[in-house]
Amino acid sequence: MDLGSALWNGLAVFLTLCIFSILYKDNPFYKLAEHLVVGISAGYFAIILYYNGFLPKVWVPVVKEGKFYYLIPTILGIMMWTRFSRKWSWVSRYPIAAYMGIGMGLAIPLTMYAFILTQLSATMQPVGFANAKLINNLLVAVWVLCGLIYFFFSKEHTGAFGWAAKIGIWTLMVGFGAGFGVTVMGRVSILIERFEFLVNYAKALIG
Amino acid sequence: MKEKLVFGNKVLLIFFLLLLFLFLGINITFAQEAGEAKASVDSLAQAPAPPTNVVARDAPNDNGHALVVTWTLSPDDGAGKNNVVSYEILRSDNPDTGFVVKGVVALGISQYEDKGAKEKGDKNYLPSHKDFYYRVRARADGIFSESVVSAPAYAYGQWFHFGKSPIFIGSVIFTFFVVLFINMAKKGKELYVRPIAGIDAVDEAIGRATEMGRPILYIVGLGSAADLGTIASLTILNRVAKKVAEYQTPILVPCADPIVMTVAQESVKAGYYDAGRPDAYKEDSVWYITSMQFAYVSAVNGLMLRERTATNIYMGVFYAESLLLAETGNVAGSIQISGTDQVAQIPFFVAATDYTLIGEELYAASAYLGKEPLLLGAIKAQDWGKILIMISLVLGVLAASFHFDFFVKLFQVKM
Amino acid sequence: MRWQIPLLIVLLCGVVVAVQYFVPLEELEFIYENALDWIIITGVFAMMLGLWSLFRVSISKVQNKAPGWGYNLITLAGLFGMLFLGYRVESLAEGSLFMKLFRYVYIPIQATMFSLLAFYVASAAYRAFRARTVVSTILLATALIIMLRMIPLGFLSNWNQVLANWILTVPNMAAKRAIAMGVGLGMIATALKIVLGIERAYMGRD
Amino acid sequence: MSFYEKMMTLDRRWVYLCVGIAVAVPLFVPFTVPVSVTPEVRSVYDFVESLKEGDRLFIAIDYDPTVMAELQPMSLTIMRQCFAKGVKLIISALHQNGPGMAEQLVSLVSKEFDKKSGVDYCYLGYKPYPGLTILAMGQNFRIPFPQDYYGVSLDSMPMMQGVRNYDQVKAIIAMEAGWVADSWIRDANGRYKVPVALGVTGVMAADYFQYLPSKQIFGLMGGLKGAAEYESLAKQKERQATGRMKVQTIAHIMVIIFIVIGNVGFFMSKRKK
Repeated sequence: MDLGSALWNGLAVFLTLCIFSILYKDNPFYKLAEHLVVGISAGYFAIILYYNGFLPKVWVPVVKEGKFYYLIPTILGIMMWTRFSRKWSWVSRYPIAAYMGIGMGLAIPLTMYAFILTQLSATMQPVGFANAKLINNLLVAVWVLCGLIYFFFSKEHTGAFGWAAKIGIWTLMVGFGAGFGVTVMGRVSILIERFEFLVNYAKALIG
Repeated sequence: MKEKLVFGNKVLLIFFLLLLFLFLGINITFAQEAGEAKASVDSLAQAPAPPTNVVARDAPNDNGHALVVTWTLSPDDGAGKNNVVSYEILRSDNPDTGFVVKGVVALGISQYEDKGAKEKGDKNYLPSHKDFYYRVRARADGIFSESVVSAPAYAYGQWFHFGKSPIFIGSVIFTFFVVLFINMAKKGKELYVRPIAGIDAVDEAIGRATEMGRPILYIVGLGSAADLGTIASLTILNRVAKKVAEYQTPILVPCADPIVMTVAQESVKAGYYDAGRPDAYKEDSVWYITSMQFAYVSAVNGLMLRERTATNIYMGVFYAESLLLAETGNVAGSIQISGTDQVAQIPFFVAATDYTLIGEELYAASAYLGKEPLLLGAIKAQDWGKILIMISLVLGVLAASFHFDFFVKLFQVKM
Repeated sequence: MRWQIPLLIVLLCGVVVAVQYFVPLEELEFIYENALDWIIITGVFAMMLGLWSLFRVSISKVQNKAPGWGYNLITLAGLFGMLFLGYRVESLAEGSLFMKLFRYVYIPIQATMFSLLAFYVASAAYRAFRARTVVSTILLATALIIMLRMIPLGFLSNWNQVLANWILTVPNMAAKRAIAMGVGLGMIATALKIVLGIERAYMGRD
Repeated sequence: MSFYEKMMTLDRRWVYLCVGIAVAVPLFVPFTVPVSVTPEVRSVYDFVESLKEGDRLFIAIDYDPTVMAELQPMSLTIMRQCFAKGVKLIISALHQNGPGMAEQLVSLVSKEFDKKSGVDYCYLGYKPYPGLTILAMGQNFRIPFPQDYYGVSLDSMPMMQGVRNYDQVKAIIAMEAGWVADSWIRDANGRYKVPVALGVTGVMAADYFQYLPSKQIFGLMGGLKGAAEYESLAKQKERQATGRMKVQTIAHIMVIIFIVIGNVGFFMSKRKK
């Protein structure tokens, strides 16, 4: 390891330890790392946005390629800056309205497709009692129904309906427990890698 | 009279052809299952019979730069000499010459979508409204057998994507529900809504913060302002801000996206305005930290520990940071209320926060908190949506079990 | 002017973009392609507001000598340092000071923050997984069964493996689907409320 | 505060410390943790063990470096086991980012055992359209791969004489990171009736168990754990997966112990009241 990379990696090791120190309690080292990374990352993000957003989507189309219809979103974007003035800040509603409208317009059909129809047709499987697969399909269908019943807001959860809702929340809890249990392994792997990074640096320094 | 008979014959012919295809189809799958589809060593070197009936037509539901080619399988595909390995599809704008391979499919497949590019410069450009001819050749080892040339066909764009009709119908029905129930709510029809613990806790938590004289932390998550989870969160923020203004408790809203920050400022300001205290609103209570996930989380965690926030509310779109935030809030001793539509993160919020709004509850929460009849109407619409889904599900499962596949197909989107 | 036009813009943009989804015609594809660009462009200009906000909050702490104001100086130094270093296009190349700061400051902190989750998963499980009610017992039991897959239990492991796989592919699947469909309805209802101008708190008040 | 109440309200920092120790110590101190072997992994091992010298086995290395930690130990162990027994290998790599990585693995292991390309093994490499390639190999390996990865004609290889297609291999063991696994099951096993066993990532494992009872696959190794199980059976010197699995096992035990402590405290203090 040459001196340059020893120093840079040393900085990385130091910051790693700073962050780990929060496990004991808040302290100046954590504060240092935290405030440094906020500044660095905000600056980094702004610069990346400049090169990947402003240049290809505003500068090049409007100035270089003369696609003047790109002036519309550009003007809308500039209207965001009216927020710097108290008097004119209502003008920023225009770009926000366009942003929201586009976002919602994109979302409605895609949500209907990905969140509802895909799940619905995936659950429409043959059911029965003849073999394990059919029984499992039946269980999935019943539990999906109970889960949906749990989410009913405008009907009291009492009687048979209440029981279905109860089975629904139990099913959801099984899902959450499974989700939690499955995740532990991945998180531990990341911690192993972090420890290995520290150990390797120490080894490299000693030689 | 005579014409009618001809027509009748045609129908009969199509019927028989269909039966034949069906029979062939069954036969092929049957042969596969029985394990007879192995190529004998000798047959590989021989030329297979060529595919027949090559038909090209415009690809449906597209922008007009693709054609669909269909053919009848070679008799030596899965039967006969059983030595076909794949089919190659060739295209030319001249029926006599210039055929180029455009695609390859495996044995047993009798359809190919020749998808071209729409840009003129692209080497794969396929112009609309121009005639093309196709050939299909069966391949066995190194030997090809080519079909005759297809009739010409051209590609053109469509006005409606019929493959997406389930999405269209679903969206229209649900929009109708929303408009209908909101109109009913406008007319003052009383609506019952069941209690949700996490929502009832919000009031209590704000009261607690006021008693302790410590601020409330509201996190809108890492989503953008075009994410619906974020929008739901921002409307909840508006209701929370109104209550906070009434109690005169400070609220802190650090954001990870500039546009979300802008909208959050407006939401909070509107909340203060609704509470009749527009002057109490401080612009710096909603601010931007950084858009980078873990830098943002490190700053928010520091904030929780130093400001000792009494109540932390996490609503919106969260990723791996969910547990980082919730555990740190726990260390700081805050009451925590969470809600997210991210299935993978709900378990961590359930485990580490005091109350969690699960999935759809997040979307219902803004209406609950405001108790505005218009928004409650939307909740009723959501419930009717669920009823419709459940009915379809029950019918669909029955249909699938009794092999009424057409019903199941009604819900399948063909992109 | 202040209300009607923005509400009209939301309605118009929402309906046009949603309808375009169903029309494959090439002549209308520009709507979709431009819609995405519009969102990006708005974000680009809004970034200035974000930076201004971060700057103002930090500088006011420094000016007021609020507790720990020295740390805010570090934030400001990091921010302006990166903006200054990133100004030239060469700075995006590997090996520049700009990229080095990203690589040796942001990346290790990101990875370490992420790895803290290993600790937090354990403490959250310890604190939360108590068999208090039926619901919390189910949560606890499922998490245990899934975690036990990683532990050698002799012949019990085989049984546990079968059970864990069943949990993952049957009830877990059902739960995910039910949540997804509920969320989907909530999302569409929310989107419609915005497009139809019923929910407008996000635009503030006059 | 009673002992049981203390059990319920341990300072979280003790939990952190224990997790830290559980993950850090195994990095320094050598010790072993037993692995309980599941039948679906044992059946893969038993099958490979039953092969005789000169038998041919097909190994598919269909993953890229991003999932190496989970799948590479499986490939490595099985290849060593085969070479030690004199089993001849035909190896493909149907992931577009994988062939270079697979080549390194193949040349590493073949050097260890002094095995020759074309005589003891044949590395085919990559062809686009995995599904199509798998089907075509069922007819003849030479259709998608007239030459191997190094450009040597299959016909010129001693070990490929008389080897046409899957009929001449004893089985396919496929290490998979995605949907190509379905293709091996549906096309290679379904159509050509060659026995297939899978090694998959931990995330995929639960989804592929359904193919075991129907005998569409005769064995399944899932993620790091499956790899560690196989290593414990094969008893080779290098055990990459076992090392990492050891840490995972201890960390999981730690989490479970804390859950148990919390619940014991909870129940006992409730009983006292």
